[in-house]
Parts: sequence; structure tokens; C-alpha cells
Amino acid sequence: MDWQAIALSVRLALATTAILLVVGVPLAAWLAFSRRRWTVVVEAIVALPLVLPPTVLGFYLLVALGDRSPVGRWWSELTGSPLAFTFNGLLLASVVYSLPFAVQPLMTSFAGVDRRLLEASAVLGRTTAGTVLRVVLPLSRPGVATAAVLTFAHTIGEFGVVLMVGGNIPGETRTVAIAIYDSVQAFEYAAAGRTSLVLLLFSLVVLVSTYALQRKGGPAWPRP
Amino acid sequence: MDWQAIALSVRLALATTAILLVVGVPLAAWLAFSRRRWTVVVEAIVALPLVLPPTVLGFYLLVALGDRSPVGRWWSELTGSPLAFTFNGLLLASVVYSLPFAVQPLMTSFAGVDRRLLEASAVLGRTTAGTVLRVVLPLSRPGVATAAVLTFAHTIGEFGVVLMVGGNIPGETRTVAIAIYDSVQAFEYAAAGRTSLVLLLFSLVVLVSTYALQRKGGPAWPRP
Amino acid sequence: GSEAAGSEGEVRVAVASNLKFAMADIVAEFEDAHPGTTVAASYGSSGAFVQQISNGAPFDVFLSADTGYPEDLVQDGLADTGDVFGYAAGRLVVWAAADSPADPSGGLPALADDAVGTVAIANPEHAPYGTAAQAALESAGVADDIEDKLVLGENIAQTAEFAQSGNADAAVVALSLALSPSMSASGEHSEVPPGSYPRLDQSGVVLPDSANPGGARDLAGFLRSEDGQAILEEHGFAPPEPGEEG
Amino acid sequence: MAAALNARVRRRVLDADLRVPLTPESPVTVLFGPSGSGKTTLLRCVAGLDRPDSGSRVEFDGSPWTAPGTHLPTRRRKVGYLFQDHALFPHLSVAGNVGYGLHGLARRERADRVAEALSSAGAAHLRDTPTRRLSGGEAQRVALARALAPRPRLLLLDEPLSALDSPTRAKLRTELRAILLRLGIPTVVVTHDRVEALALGDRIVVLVGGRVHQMDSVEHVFSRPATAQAAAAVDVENVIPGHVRELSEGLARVLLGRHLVTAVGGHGLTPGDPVLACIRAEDIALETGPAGGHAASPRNHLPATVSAVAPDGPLQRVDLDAGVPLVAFVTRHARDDLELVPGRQVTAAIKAPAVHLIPRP
Amino acid sequence: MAAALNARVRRRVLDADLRVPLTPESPVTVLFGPSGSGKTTLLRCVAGLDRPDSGSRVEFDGSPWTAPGTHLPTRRRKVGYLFQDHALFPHLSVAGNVGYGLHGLARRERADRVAEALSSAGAAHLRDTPTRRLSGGEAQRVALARALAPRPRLLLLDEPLSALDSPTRAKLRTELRAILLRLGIPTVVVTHDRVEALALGDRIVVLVGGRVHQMDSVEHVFSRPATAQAAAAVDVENVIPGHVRELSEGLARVLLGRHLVTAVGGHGLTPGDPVLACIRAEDIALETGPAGGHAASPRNHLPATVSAVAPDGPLQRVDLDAGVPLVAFVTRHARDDLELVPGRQVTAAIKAPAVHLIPRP
Ligand SMILES: Nc1ncnc2c1ncn2[C@@H]1O[C@H](COP(=O)(O)OP(=O)(O)OP(=O)(O)O)[C@@H](O)[C@H]1O
Ligand SMILES: Nc1ncnc2c1ncn2[C@@H]1O[C@H](COP(=O)(O)OP(=O)(O)OP(=O)(O)O)[C@@H](O)[C@H]1O
Ligand code: MOO
Ligand SMILES: [Mg+2]
Ligand SMILES: [Mg+2]
Repeated sequence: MDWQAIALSVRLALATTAILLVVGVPLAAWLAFSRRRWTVVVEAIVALPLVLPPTVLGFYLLVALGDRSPVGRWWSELTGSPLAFTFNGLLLASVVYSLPFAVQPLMTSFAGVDRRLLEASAVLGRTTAGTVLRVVLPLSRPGVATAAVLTFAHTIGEFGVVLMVGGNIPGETRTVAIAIYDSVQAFEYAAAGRTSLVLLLFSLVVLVSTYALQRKGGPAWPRP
Repeated sequence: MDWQAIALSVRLALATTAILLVVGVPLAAWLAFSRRRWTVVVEAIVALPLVLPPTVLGFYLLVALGDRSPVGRWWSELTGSPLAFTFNGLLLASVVYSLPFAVQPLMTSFAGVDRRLLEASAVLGRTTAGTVLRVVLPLSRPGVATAAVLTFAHTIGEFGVVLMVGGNIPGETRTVAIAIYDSVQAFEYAAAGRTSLVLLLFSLVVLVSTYALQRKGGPAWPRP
Repeated sequence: GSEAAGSEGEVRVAVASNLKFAMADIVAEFEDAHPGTTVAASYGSSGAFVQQISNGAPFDVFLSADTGYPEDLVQDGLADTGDVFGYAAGRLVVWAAADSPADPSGGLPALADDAVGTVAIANPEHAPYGTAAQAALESAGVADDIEDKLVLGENIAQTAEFAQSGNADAAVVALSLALSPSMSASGEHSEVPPGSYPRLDQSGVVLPDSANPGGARDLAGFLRSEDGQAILEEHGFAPPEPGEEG
Repeated sequence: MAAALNARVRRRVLDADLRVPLTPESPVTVLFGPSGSGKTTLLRCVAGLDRPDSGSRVEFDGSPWTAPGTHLPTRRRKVGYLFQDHALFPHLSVAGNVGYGLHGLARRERADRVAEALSSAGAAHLRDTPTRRLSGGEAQRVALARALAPRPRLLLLDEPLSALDSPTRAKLRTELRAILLRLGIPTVVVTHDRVEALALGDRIVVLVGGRVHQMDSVEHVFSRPATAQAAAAVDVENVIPGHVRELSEGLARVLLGRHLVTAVGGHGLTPGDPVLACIRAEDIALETGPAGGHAASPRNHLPATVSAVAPDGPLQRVDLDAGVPLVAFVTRHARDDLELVPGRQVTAAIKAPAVHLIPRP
Repeated sequence: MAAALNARVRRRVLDADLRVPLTPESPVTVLFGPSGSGKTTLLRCVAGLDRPDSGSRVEFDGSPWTAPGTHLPTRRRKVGYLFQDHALFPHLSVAGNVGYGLHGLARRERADRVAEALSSAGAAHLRDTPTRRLSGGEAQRVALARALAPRPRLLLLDEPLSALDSPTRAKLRTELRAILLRLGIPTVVVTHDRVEALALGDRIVVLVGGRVHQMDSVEHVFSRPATAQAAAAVDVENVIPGHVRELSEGLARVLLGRHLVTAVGGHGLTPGDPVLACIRAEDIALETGPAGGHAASPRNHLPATVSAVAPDGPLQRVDLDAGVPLVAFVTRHARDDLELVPGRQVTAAIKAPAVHLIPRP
């Protein structure tokens, strides 16, 4: 069992989820509450990374992160290490690729918050940001859970982008998804099966706990 | 430009989205409204396909659908054609893989519908199914849009599962994602770029229209 | 040689992706020579094709990137030994982009140079070109020196992309790729001495469930014909091991 | 045994035992009680929206709705429910809301019933207003129409007219009562308004702290509350502690402060018992001259000093000091005629039947 | 120019022009009008929650809140708003709701202010109740506390007591008025209840069909409505069409049916003008004997027949036929003394100042 790869994947998924919640909340709030017409275009653009095959997206990211691109050079000069084939590069790629999975559910949830509560908050002197933090977010717990779950699970399973940007370096960019893939490619079905099972069980535990936590005190169907 | 592949992808994405809405709505409703504790486990299981790398999931699906598996054989005997390496097999695989993208946003949206409206519907003599159809669904338009958008976009871009289950057969299972991937693999960057651009623009149009439609008469931030 | 009547229709070929550049020319000439027959080529990794064929993929011919995969199929009873045919052997090169600090003319040993940061090879665990590259590095005595510089591509094309995009300073890839218009325009290559790694023999197999066995055999025959071999050589392949034919 | 809604419901604060007769000629039961006394909870349990604690039982016209091991789903109870907060479907039109419960009817008939229900609820003009734009009172009327439209077996109305202005309210309550009588739909209606209770109700149930304190005719409950809590709930203005002095011939003489006051009744009391004397403010007449002539029943006359006069709706509220504090309602006419100003000496005349005694623990 | 809230607001049905003085000694303005007349819309525009149409203007104490090119965001207006449907934050505790607007205060002070506001709103006992479990009336009180807690510059209360039982309501309105006077917070309060308007308001604005029909002292508006619509809104029981016959010395003689009735006033009228005579039911006294003696002002005596008697809250409503239909309110006492039953002949006595004339178009 490639425990190193599993640990790396979990680290990547947690970091991606954390970053996407931090980045996703303001973005989703802006999309949900802006009255401007063209926000629908931004909404659509957020979903666009999904449309490209992951390896192709990964290829473009690879080009964007490489030393020949301004971004890659700027990062290299800043930190002394390249972005491609490093954990940071992987993280960046995962964040870009999973963006829609975080932003979409957040936005849906935010938009569903009762307008009157937003008005009540404004009357009581809170700014939009304060209202999002104190009213919108707490009332969007199911949406936050969905965003976190989709991001986490998707990053664990992500393969194409990671492969392209990461270069399969053990301990640095060799995630469990790649490890399993390699096993399958090498016809080591038993090993692949074992690792998959561990991954599935672990994820099941994470997901069940997230949902159970989120459900506490949540709504339930009226007995009809 | 591989128009055949584009058409195939669009067909696949539309069919997957349609099927997932039909299948996802009852499933999401059940998950959102059931009071049983173990529904969280089902919720988590729905998200599990995400955790496996797509090619690996594709591999397992291939084994499950291939002519050595009972399912594959049963289907073959029933319809006279195999499931794997056909459009139908691709569709089935896409449905499984995109399930969480449809079910999660639907569930979040459903759970957010004001309980009192569900009670009002029950008092007025409607069954749970009737209530879901007449009250929950119409009030969950943003969630339905999100589910549709994520499913559609994800299916367009899906690559690993499709490659594995479909086998890259032109006209039958060669989707545009695979076509672009092939171009990149063959270093035909200009062709890949062109096809990607067409795909992105087309998707942008689809997504923007979906959002614009969904937003009509939707909520907006109170001017604070 | 088979009856002309059997060669009508479509031939579905599963083609290892490293053969892609040669395949277009092969298909064109083959179709010219066999009017009424069309070739539908699916590209992918050889390993994935084996898995798909094991599960009933409707291919007529499988052109693998090595000899092992077709033999696996034979062993699993999914193909007949007699239907396996060698058609070419791959050649290994060191490739670097024009602006790379690496100098490909120095061959593998030059990759140990400190100026070279990252070297891409295909994954030796399952990609034949990766295994060959690993062996060649060992023969050159630099395997340990550059172990920390290695990044692994999933297949040989991806390996090339690492170097081509400037993220890896050099890559050990197939000559067939290095000769492609895009790579030859953007960088230099030098061939790794053929003796320093095990032969990269590539064989194909005509599949027993083929819907068009005639066309399939015609294509296999064409690949081994003089015309076919000329095209393969032009694209960087060596001739197959003599006597491989069953 | 006559048809009835029997409910023995325990849930949270609620511990109520109730038997509402189902008679088409007197269909309306008013549920009255302070905020938080469990009125909504009771209605919800009857509708099956809340599941009461075990041991509870709801039975409608002989068939059990809630019983040990039985819970008829809400949708099969065929009740009409007006929610305290309306709960209109925001995505449906007004007509869509009202017609929502009319599945199974032909399209034409449905449209007729929607129109009929809307006009019954004074909401015919709202037919085409977008539901989200309805004002508070408009939404309430649409909600009433929605509850009426399917002609339910039982109507549960939680403050159906509270958001309306008084002319509209007065008009609607008359019309509502006429409709309920015409259709003979048994109805339980929560209201906080005495006028409404009187105008709508055939009987009234007083719920305080989750318990039923009294059930009787509306007038009776307002003038003769059964318990101190019921007296407070129906807002009896004068509740004065005292002691029974004498009992004779259906009359009781009670000491309130320094006055001996005669009351009709007093069954079950013995001299010395502590009691509460309940007197409605409108039952205290003020006089400045000598006591009037043709009194039909024994009258108490208490000398008192006016301490304050203030308008109270159509009436004038007069606060009096008669040893014990008293509140009287008089008309503006009387105020002017008697020249009621603070400090003025008056006589408070209270008929014996207007003094209602409640045993005090 | 004294401090004032000036609002000229046009939006949807609303087309109102309003000037509310901001005087700490008489802080409360009641907004009165039928359901759908635009009361909520007006409050929302003042709070900045709705943006009125161009040409509108809201100015508070000299500073423009809404004006061409200006729109002070709601959160900077520092108003307190009680929403008609409460809009409590379901995820916060009762204390969290009430303290929500108290950012910037120290923790201790915040807790004190929350406690104070809760007790002002009669909700101190609800401090630890989960917000989702509050009953309708409980939620209303918490919403009131939330609006009060930050001591806003201006309070806008949309039916703050409508969901309460009458004892609680009576208690709260006295306390609320005391608090508003003590803190001197200018307040606009929507109510449908006449008693509440009287008890709370220093002045009243009558809004009908989106337009301001009258603004005056509460008593004045209820007895002397300016327009026919205002009369309907304040539910004047008797509005009788007639014609002016004579005018002399501040008195008008008006023909109502076959009766000549004397009214005080009549400025701006000339003989022959069609008018509406408004008479509050409680201003019609019923007599059976000869006319009383010490009348302070001219009195009209109309012979009439009782057609119906029914309880109406603390009063008895007596329907009369005096050629024109009349409604009178009398006490139970008077009903008994006069033996009022249908068919009985009585005299309706109406003082001249109680007859209020409105020109009829
Ligand atoms: N889930 C709950 N758990 C505990 N107490 C509850 C719960 N739900 C409601 N209550 C309490 O039960 C009491 C009765 O509530 P209910 O809504 O029945 O009152 P009500 O008589 O309808 O009052 P109102 O006239 O204010 O609407 C309230 O004090 C309320 O706080
Ligand atoms: N967006 C809108 N477009 C058109 N009309 C509207 C809109 N919103 C509200 N209205 C109408 O404006 C009128 C005034 O509504 P408002 O809520 O101000 O009434 P209100 O005086 O508060 O009534 P209530 O006492 O019933 O609460 C109503 O008839 C309502 O239907
Ligand atoms: O064509 Mo390969 O087997 O992926 O290097
Ligand atoms: Mg209630
Ligand atoms: Mg309103």
C-alpha cells in the first residue's frame, strides 16, 4: 500500500478544499447577490474548466506554469523553485480545476437564503460582508458541506490534471489516484483493488462525518 | 475540426444530464427528506465515484459492463449489442460518474425549501411525490440549474472513464474530449487549441443561457 | 495474401499512441492499395487496449507498443499465437528544447550535468519506453545521478510534452516523436546507442473475434510489406526482429 | 353519542383534553389564549403536522386520526389549515395557490371553486397579483381562500383575520360565519380578538399554559370565566380578591375591600371562602344622582372617586378608587353628561349578576 | 423649521407626501389604512429597502436619505424596523437576534442592552428559547426587542403587536409608549387597531389607496375624518349622505333622509351642497323617556325603531331604523335599562358636535 501517496492526496484535498472555501465564499456571494446582468457570464466562466478534458486542461496549465510563461517565471523568481512538478503547482491546478465544484453549490445555497433576513441585517447596520458572514454562511451549511464534499472527493480522485502538472514524483506529486492508475496499467489488479478500497473507505468516513455534522439540527420532511 | 466528436459529446452530455435529472430528483428528494439516520451513508456513497481516478473507475466499469460480466452478458442477450464500447455503455458510465454532480446540488436545494410550504402541501392533500413535483422542484430552480450545468460540463470534459469504457472508436465513442486529447498527444497544438476554443465557446453559450433562464425573476440582494 | 472479397469494409485498429505519426501515412497508402477498405484507428495506451480487448472491445487489429501485451492476450486465450506479428522496433533519443540548458548532443551522460534540472522519462513501471530509458540510463552509468531529476510521464507523448513545454530540461523519448514536425521544429535530439537498452520490439495481433478478418490480415501484411516498412522507417522506427513472424 | 372531534394531546407545553361537537348549525369553536399557550401546537397536532407524545389521541367523528400505533397522514385528514404565517406558495399565482388543493376536480369546476373561495375571503380582486407582491393582509386573505377552497372536513384557522384593517375584518367575519354555516364545516379558529370571538364563535375554548381552562358559549366565558387564568386570558378588567360573607337564595354577599357586594351564584362556596370577584368594566355604570328606579335585579352601589379618564376605542375608560381600584367603561355621552374628570365623586352601580365569583386557592 | 421626517414617495400604488415632526415629547406617528394601501411599501422606502421611483425624496432631520442621485444605504440610516413577518434570524438564539445590531458595543454593555430590550418587549422569559420554536406572538415580541435594542434614530414598526393576546397587547403598548417617550425615539407604527392607535399615537396618518388622506391627532381623525375614504378607513359606523339646508353661526342644518339634523361646523359649505354626515356609533345615545335636561350643546333627537341588538366586544351594537339606517353602541347596562329589543321605539340622541360633515363630490 502506497501510504505516502495516500497522505499526499489527503493533504492536497484538504488544502484545495480549504483554499476553495476561502476563495469560493466571496466569489459565490458576489455572484449570488450582484444585480449586474453580466455576472451570468462570470458564473459560466467559473464552470468552464470542467468542459476541457483534465489532461488537456493540465497541459495548458503546464504551459502556463512553465518557465516560459510570465506566471511561472514570476513564481520561480519569487520562491526559487518552479511551480510545475511541485506540490504547490499541483495545489494551484487542483484549485483551478475544482473551482466550479465549490462555487456552484455555494452560490445556489446563498441565493436561497431568505431575502428578508438580508434586509433585516442591513437595517441592523451590517455591511454586505458582515451579512454574508453572519447570516448567509450559517444558513448555507448544506451548501458549504456540498461544496466541501465535492471539492474534497474530486481532488482525491483527480488524475489527468495532476498527472500533467505533477510529473508523478513520489512524495511530492504522486497522488494515490496516480498510484492506483499505475497499478492498473501494470496489471497489478490486486494492488489497485486494495488501494482503491482503502481510499473508498477513508473517503466514506470523511463524507459520512461531514454530512452527519451538517445534518445536525437540519431540516426534515414534515410527516405528511 | 472533428465535428463528429463534438456532436457525439453534446449528445452524450445532453442524454446524461436528462437521465441524471430524472434519476437524481427522486434520489435527492429521498435523501433530503428522509428522517432515517443512515441516509447520510447513502449520501456519501453517491459521492464516492468521484474519489476514484476516472480511468480506474472506467476500468472497473469496463469490467462490470464487459462481455465477461453478468450485466454485460444480460444486456447483450437482451439487445443484441454489447454495452461496453457503445454509446449506451458510455452513457451509463457517464451517468454513474456524474451522479454526485447532479444529486448533491439538488439535495442541497431541496433541503432548503421552506418546511412550511411542504406542510401546506400536505394539508392540501398532496402526496410527497406530488409535493416534490409541484412545490420543491419549482422552488429549487437554482439547484436544478447547478445540477444540470455541472453534469453537462463535466460530461463534456470527461475523459478517463469515457476512454476506458468507450475505447475511442470514431463516431461511436470518440468524444471531443478524447479528440482534443489525441491532438495534444500528437503535438497538434493548433488543432487542439481550435477544438478547445470551439468547445469552450459552445459551452459558454449553453451555460450562460441556462443561468440567464434560471435567473429570470430570481432573487437579488436587497439594496443595503 | 487473402481473397479480395474478404478485404471490403472497415478495419478497426487499436493503435499504441507512439505510432500515431506513422499511422496517418500508413492508413493513406493502405487505403489506396485496397479500395473499398477503410481504416478506423483508435489511439491509446497499449495497456488500456489490452484491458479493453479482454472485455470485448470490437477491434480487428491491435498494434501494441511492445511485444508483451500481445503475448498476454495469447496467454489469456484471447488471441492465437499465429496471429501475432512483429512490425517495427522503437528507437530511443534524448530530446531537449532549443532554449534548454541541456545539450542533447552529449547523449545520456550529459544529463548528469548540474545545469540540467529536470529530466522526463516515461513511467518505467508500465511504459515500455520508460523501462528502456531506465535501462539506458543505467548502461550510461548516470541512473543514480539523475534519479532526483526525474519526472515521470504516463506515456511517451506526455513525457515529451514535459520537455516541450519547458518544464523539463530534457526528455528521453521515442525517435518517432522527435521526428514529428512540432518537436523537430522546437528542439534537438540525439539517438541513444541501440545496444544500451533492450530492444523495443513492437508487435501487433489480428484479433480472433474480428468482424473483418480479411481486412485485418491485409493491414497486418501491409505493415510488414516493403511499402509499410519504408513508411515506418521514415518515422523513426527500426525494422522488426527477423524471424518474429509466426 | 353525537359526532365530535376528540383530542387528548400532550406535546411540549401542551396538555389539553378537548371535545368539540361537530354540529353543522353551530360549527365554529374559538380557541382563545395568551401568546405561547399552545394554540398553534394544538392545531398542528390535530392536522397531523406534529406528532403528539404517546398517550395522545385525536379522533374525528369516530375515526381515530392519532392513536397508539395509528397516525393518519396529514394529507388524508382532509382538513383545511390557515397557517399563522400564511405559507403561500411563492412560485404559484394567487389562483394557483387557491386551486392547489383542488386536484381531482375538472378544470372548469376548479376555476369556479377558486373564484368562489377568493370572493368568500374578500380576495377576488387579488386573483392576478403575483403572490410575492401581496401585502400582509392580502396574503392572509388568499391563505384563507386556499383553506376554504377544497371544502375540508374540518377547518383549522390560526388567526385568520389578524392582519386586516377593521372594516375589512368586520365584513369578512360576517361573511365567513355565513359561509361556514352554509357549508356546515366544523371550524376551530384561533383569535386574540374578543369582538371576533363573539361574532364568529358558537363556543370558545380557553387555553392557558397548555391546559383547557374553560369551554362554553362565548358570552358566558367572557363574563363568567371559570378560573383566575381564564379571567386574565379574556382580559376581565376587574378581578378583585375578597371573602364570602353570607350565602342565601342563590345570592352571595362578598367582602371586597370595605364594601359588601352582592353577587348572583356562589354554588359550592361556603362563608369564609376566599374568592375572586370578576366584574367586566362595561358592567359598571356610573351615576352621580341617586340610584335609578326600575332595577330588575339587586344592584350594588359603591361610592368612588374618578382617578383617570381616557379614551379606549369607542369607549371611555374610567379608573376609579372605591377602596379597591375599579375600571369602568362608559360612553362618551355618559362621560360628558356626568362630567367625569379626575377627582369627581361618583357611584359605581354593579348589578349582582355582573359580579362573578371564582374560588381562590 | 422644526426637525422632521419628510417623505415624498412614489412607488407602485404609493403616491404619498408626508411630513412627520420629530419631537421627543410626542414621538409616535400611527400609520393607518386598509390592507394593501401601501403602508409597508412606505416604511420600506423610508428604510431604504425599496428604492422609490424618481422624483421621490426622503429627508430625515434635514439630511437627504433618498433624493435624485442620492441613496443612503439602509445600514447607514440607523433605523429600527420591525418587519410585518418578523424576519428573525433562525440560526441565532433569541439573544443573538436582539444583539445583532449592537456591534461596536462592549460585550457587557451588549448583554445589558439585550436584556433591557427583551424586557421592554415583554420577552425576557424567551431569552433562551430556540428561535425556531417561538410561537407567533413570541416571535413578534423578540422582533420588537431586536428593533429597539440599538436605540435607532427612527423606529419603523409594521404591526408590532398584531399577533398578541389582548392583555399582553395592552400591557405592551403602555410600556412601549413609555419607553419611546423616555428615549425620545421618533416612531412610525402601522396598526389596524383603533385602541392601539389611541394608546400609542401622538398623531395619525391615514393612508388610503397609496395617498395620505389625513394627518392629525388620533381622536380628531377618528371622530372627524377628512374624506369619505378616511371615514371608511377609521370605520365610522354611520356615514349618511344628505344635503345642507341652512348655515348659521357655526352650525349647519342638514337633511338626512327625512330628518333635519344640526351639526357643528360647515365651513366652506353652502346650502344645497351634498354632504356625508359621519356619526360614530358610540355618539348616538338611546333614550326612551323625554329628552334629558342639562345638555351642554344642541342635541338632535331622531325617533327610531330598534331592528337588531348584538354584543360587540364590551358594547352592544344596536341597529336602528330612523328613516336612514343608524348604528348605535350602548353599554349592556343601558341595553337592560332601556329594554332594547328589536321593535322597540326609541329616540336617538346625537349631539351636534358629534355630527361631522364631509363634502360629497
Ligand atoms: N419544538 C419546541 N420545543 C419546545 N417548546 C416549543 C417548541 N415549539 C414551540 N414551543 C413552545 O411552545 C409554546 C406554545 O407554542 P404555540 O406556537 O403553540 O403558541 P400559540 O398559543 O400558538 O402562541 P401565539 O398566540 O403566540 O401564536 C411556546 O412557548 C413555544 O415557545
Ligand atoms: N412589486 C410590486 N408590484 C406591484 N404591486 C405591488 C408590488 N408589491 C406590492 N404591491 C402592491 O402594493 C400594494 C401595497 O402593498 P403594501 O404591502 O404596502 O400594503 P400594506 O398597506 O402594508 O397592507 P397590509 O396592511 O395588508 O400589510 C398591495 O396591493 C400590493 O399588492
Ligand atoms: O504508447 Mo505507450 O504504451 O502509452 O508509451
Ligand atoms: Mg400560534
Ligand atoms: Mg403591510
